[in-house]
Amino acid sequence: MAAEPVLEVRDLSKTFPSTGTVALSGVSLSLSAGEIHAVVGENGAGKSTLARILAGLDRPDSGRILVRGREVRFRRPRDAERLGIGMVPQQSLLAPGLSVAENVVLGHEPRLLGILLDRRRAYYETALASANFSFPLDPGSRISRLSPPERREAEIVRALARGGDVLILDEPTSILTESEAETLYGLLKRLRDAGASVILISHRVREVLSAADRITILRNGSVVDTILPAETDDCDLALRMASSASCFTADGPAESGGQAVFRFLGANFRDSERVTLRDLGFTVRRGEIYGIAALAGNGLGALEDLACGERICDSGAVELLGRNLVDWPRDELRASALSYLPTDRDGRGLCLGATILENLAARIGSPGDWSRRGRAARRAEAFRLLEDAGGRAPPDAPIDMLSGGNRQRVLCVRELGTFTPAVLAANPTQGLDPRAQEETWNRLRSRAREGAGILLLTSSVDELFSVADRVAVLYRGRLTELGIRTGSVTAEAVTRLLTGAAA
Amino acid sequence: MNPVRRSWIAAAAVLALFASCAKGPDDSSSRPAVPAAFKGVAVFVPGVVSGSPIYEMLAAGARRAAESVPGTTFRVVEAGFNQAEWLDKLAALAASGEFDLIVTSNPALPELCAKVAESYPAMRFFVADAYLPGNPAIHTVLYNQLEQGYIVGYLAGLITTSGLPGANRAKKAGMVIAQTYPTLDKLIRPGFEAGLKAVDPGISLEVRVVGNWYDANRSAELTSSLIDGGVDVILPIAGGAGQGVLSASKERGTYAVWFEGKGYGLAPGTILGCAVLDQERLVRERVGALLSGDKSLFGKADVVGASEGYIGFDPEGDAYKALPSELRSRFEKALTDLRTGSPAFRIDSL
Amino acid sequence: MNPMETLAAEALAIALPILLAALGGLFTEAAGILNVALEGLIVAGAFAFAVAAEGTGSLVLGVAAALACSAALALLAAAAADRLSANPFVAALAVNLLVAGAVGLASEHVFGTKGVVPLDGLLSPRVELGFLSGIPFLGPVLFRQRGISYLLAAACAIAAVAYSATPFGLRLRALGMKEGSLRIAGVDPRAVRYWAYAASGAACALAGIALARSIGAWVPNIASGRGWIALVVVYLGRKRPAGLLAAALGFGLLFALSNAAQSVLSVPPELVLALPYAATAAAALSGGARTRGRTDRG
Amino acid sequence: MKPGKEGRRPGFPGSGTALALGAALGAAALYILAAAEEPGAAFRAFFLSPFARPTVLANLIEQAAAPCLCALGTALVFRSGDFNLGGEGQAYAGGALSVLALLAAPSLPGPAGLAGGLAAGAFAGAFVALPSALSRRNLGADVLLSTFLVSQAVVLVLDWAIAGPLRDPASNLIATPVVEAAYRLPRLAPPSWLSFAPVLAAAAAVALDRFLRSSRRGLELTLFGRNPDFAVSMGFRVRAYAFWPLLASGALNGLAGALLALGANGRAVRGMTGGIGWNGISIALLAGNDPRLILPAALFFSWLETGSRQASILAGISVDVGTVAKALVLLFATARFLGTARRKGTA
Repeated sequence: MAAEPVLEVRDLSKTFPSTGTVALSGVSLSLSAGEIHAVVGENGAGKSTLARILAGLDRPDSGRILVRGREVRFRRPRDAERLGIGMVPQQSLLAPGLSVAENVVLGHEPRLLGILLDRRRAYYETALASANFSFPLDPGSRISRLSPPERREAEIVRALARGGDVLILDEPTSILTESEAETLYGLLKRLRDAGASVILISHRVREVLSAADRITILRNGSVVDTILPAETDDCDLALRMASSASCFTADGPAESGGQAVFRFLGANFRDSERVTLRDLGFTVRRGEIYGIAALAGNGLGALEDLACGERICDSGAVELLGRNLVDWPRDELRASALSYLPTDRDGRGLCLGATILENLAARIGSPGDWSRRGRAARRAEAFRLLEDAGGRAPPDAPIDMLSGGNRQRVLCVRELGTFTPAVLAANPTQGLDPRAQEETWNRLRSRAREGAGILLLTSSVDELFSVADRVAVLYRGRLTELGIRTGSVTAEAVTRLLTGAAA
Repeated sequence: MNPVRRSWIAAAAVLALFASCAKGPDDSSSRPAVPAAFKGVAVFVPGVVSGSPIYEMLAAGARRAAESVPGTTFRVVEAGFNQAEWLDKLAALAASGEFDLIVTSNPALPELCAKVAESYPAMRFFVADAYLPGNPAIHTVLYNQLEQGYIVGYLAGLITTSGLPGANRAKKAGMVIAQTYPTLDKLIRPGFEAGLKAVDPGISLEVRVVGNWYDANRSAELTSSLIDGGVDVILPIAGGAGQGVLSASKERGTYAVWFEGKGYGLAPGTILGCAVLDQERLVRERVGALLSGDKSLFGKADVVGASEGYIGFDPEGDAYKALPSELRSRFEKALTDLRTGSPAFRIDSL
Repeated sequence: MNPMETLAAEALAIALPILLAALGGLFTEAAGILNVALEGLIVAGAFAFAVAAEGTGSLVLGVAAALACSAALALLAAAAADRLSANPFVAALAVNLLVAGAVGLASEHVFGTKGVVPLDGLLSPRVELGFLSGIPFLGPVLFRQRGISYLLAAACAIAAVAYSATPFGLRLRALGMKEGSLRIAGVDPRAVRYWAYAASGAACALAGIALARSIGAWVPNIASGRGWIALVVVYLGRKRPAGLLAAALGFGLLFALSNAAQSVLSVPPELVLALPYAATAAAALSGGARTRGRTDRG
Repeated sequence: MKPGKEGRRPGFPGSGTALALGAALGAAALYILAAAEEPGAAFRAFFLSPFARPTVLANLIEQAAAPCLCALGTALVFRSGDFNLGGEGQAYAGGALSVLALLAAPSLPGPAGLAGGLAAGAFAGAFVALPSALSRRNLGADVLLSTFLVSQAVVLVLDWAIAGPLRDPASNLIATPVVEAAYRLPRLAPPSWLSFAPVLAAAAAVALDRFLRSSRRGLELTLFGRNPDFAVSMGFRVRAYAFWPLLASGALNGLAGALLALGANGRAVRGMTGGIGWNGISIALLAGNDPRLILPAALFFSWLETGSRQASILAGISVDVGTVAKALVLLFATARFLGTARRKGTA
């Protein structure tokens, strides 16, 4: 690459003070004119933070950003925009009720007579921008009527409409189907051919290999390497991304012949995020931990919703302990049959604003009891649970005061403190420190030994191999069962499946 | 530590503090049943004083009477238009212990006064514009509003049948009222109608209801629709909403007759005549008598009217003076006849 | 004018102030906040106008004072919500109560009365618009209105255009639909929200002025529920200016009919007033107001 | 904005309450200083005279009872994550039906009649709240809007009914006939209006507090209000929690209306509720929706009202001062200041 880089970052570091997480440490990267530069990494590798810094939405703690050789500082998104850098965020930020053109010109509206919105010019500008990239986009159509790839197009047009030539895309295909993703990559190539430069953030190895000109691999906030697609293949790339490249070859237990706890019978489900679960069929039995791994955007959330009974599948069935999940009374289900550690801890697992005790007491005690004695008994039980967990926080403090790890501890205490035959654990250790992680895993293991059937949904291969007895992988809504975790199932195989490296 | 408990303690402390500054119990109920004279006079206004001539006269009359007896506490208290709050406020006035004579004016008040009197036997009440005989704590005087209605009705009848520029051929007069209430239904409206018929039995009366005492825009719309229907003279009895009648009439060049005091100035050229109550004189006389120790009035309910001079007509308006002299002389003759008892309006009960 | 024309003309005159206040409500509604202070803002505007116009003898100063007063009150609610995290809904309710109390106090001190204050010469006269008023039906209905009604109609048009055809309106709507779309476009959503409140106050002030000028007087409680009806109009109009126009005209016609109906059959005015609430309540109850469907599962 | 969804609210807890109280009292004091002829006397009248006479104090306490019940209802619905803005109509309906029931009823022993009247009032309030509760539970419809609209319609219909078919033709007040004296609230300390209503309100406050803090259902309700997703995932009976609190709130408002009607007036007077629903909301907000603080807050409101009335009787200060003070309480009651204001700006 002889040309001067359009955009370059040197030694970028960022730590989030609230959680102490190191998101980026010493990241350097350069983007040449007219290239698609992919940044790949696992969840939590720091990709999105990098994107936000480049778009002016976050500020780095240290390091430099150079645009066309000149050092710059972004204070707000507009600063980046002025230098021709536009961003397409992972979550769509288009106003759904407005037209494409209106979204594109928002904040920079062309005016008529100084006060009116010049619709014709807005339309014209938008049409011109999309024609530049040969996008077949109608500026007049309303966002809510567009298909997901068309929305992505609209966001790209918005990002580059004001003469921008550097585009940052954060996981642009997470809500697209495979063929829609291909369409999008076609668009990106056209963009590149029109002279724009693209930073593409993704964890989908195959897609990246076919679309990118160069690839930078991030792992735990640091750059592992920057390579050309020709220098690697999908398996190699997937392994280099993985934070734990070692193979797990621990002996797995024999398949338990116990009673079926969770049972998916050809379940199909199309959720609002447009991930479609297709023909899921598997059984989780008593005494085992069944792990399903998937990266974001592959339907793990939808699977979680189905397994906890929050949603009902479109066809097929989900059974819990031999009874269709739909037929379970919800209170009975959660009181005596199912323990549930949701991915969305703060939204679904805990009640922020309530105290630690109240969160613990949410599963304790009988409804009819109004007496002070009943209340005292519930308090005592909650105290016991808290002490068991070695909690030292004041029980009457709002749960909001606790750190993420301690909140998860409270959740674990509540859900795993008493035995239930079924356990659903979705990303139970995400964001936890190793000690807390190990603690949670031990709880899951001991529940399984006691005879519970545990369904573990995770986006971490590490976790999958640390606790699951049987493993499976979900990619774009399809489940591949790998069977018992033994020497024959390696982390490599799983990672390849996860990233779509192997079909 | 506990914020709830702390605030309870604080509240208790404040209460105790206030209680300790407070005077000991000296409720009015513990005083002799019938006072020789009154130490405090309160005027209870079921509405607001300013802008309401009848209450302005009430306050002024009572003030003058009270001033004539040195040492009397005097206060005017406005209770607002929500009649649901009147009882509470009247009782609060009695409970304050500062007053022993309450002067007020409104047909609905005697029943409220009677209720308050049950709890505060020492309190005495004078209610003008109301009728309740037989309660030893209350003296009421009712205006013969049949006569008052008749006066404006007669003038309105003369106007609608006249050749005034704003009068049309249709023999129609109108009323715009806030809402119906007994005095209106039983006295004012029949009186007004009688006045109209006395001029010409062919005159018809159209009535519109605003629904409240303040929506002047709505009363203007109603007035407009009356005028479209051929009405050329309107009597508004609608409080603040009456302003809408005046605006609309003025705009359309039609006329209004006025019932609430000397109102020519509110809409010069539109208001052609004002029937007046001499409420100030009545209140001054009666309250004066009560203050000077006349206990015989309590329990009595009087009816006063044109012959005593409490109901009359205000001729001091340019618009009235500009009326054709033939019309005026007919009207003034009817006025004189009324004072001498022709026609005679009798009120047996309300 | 035949009765039909009279009825239509009256319906229009009744509808216009309600429509303008509703458009004011639309500004905040579009930005995501239902402004329940419309009633109070109308009263405040009318009162400020009465005080300033009567005191200075200048219509322009009167209008300026009304705009400033209502906009300031609306901004007070906005600031309480934004700066102090007060519940925006409750803050707006507080503004209504504040106006009710403060106008009473101020009226007593300024005018010496809590009652009616005739504003001499401020009655807006009827203006016939030349040959236009001669057009059959439309002429008498549209072009023989009060001067203030034409101004109101113009203000409504401006407000509708501001909502649907200006950058400001675009940002408002984007704010209500997705706040992030403004952020990524480099626009401060908070500033847009404040402007929405201010615009809503200004629209209500004009509606209040119109009410005062169409009777040429300040009357306590001059809005008499029109602000609440405007709120209902915002809701029924489904956030589209054309929808608001239809709903406001519908109410105008309803009230005009009820006025006219008093001559033939006595329809109690309270029941007529209850109709819009009942109709809107029916719509809200049947799930039309399904803004947060979250308890309908599980 | 959903009341319960604010989650982490920054700022010092209780700072809004302090600000609200300070602003209200400060404004009243300022006005008195500026407008009163004798500020000293006016101050005494406004701030102290409510406590100077047992009768006035007793009336103050009696007056706090009905708004206290309304506030308890508001707090209950608030705990379940929503706003009941229909207090006005629910209380009005409660007052009207309690009177109608007692006028129609055959002669009963006094206490039974009174109990029946109060029950009828509670029933009427709940009945007015029923459509909103049903549509919240079944359709997820907006409670804030529907309660308000239904209430407005009910108020207007009752205004008409009391002035029309239900009116006592013998009275010059626009009101229903008076119920038999035996059915009315017994007066414990004449000449004041003091009855057992404050005791009833206090009992309701204790019961609500007990329910919310000591019962399993109360805890579930609170957690549901704060985070419905959590409640669903915990398997709570969310349909019940979306329904019953609103109905109970309607009943409490109806009961408050019945207490008003069967108290001093003994009849339903047009406009009898006089903003009690809004007062209830202000009180609940001022008390931070904590049943233990609602009775003191109701007493505070009653004091403001009595104080402004006393100031008008004893010192000629306009009663509107009380209204302004209440408005300021409402304006700041939900505020949290001295913290970075971060919240979603949706109504």
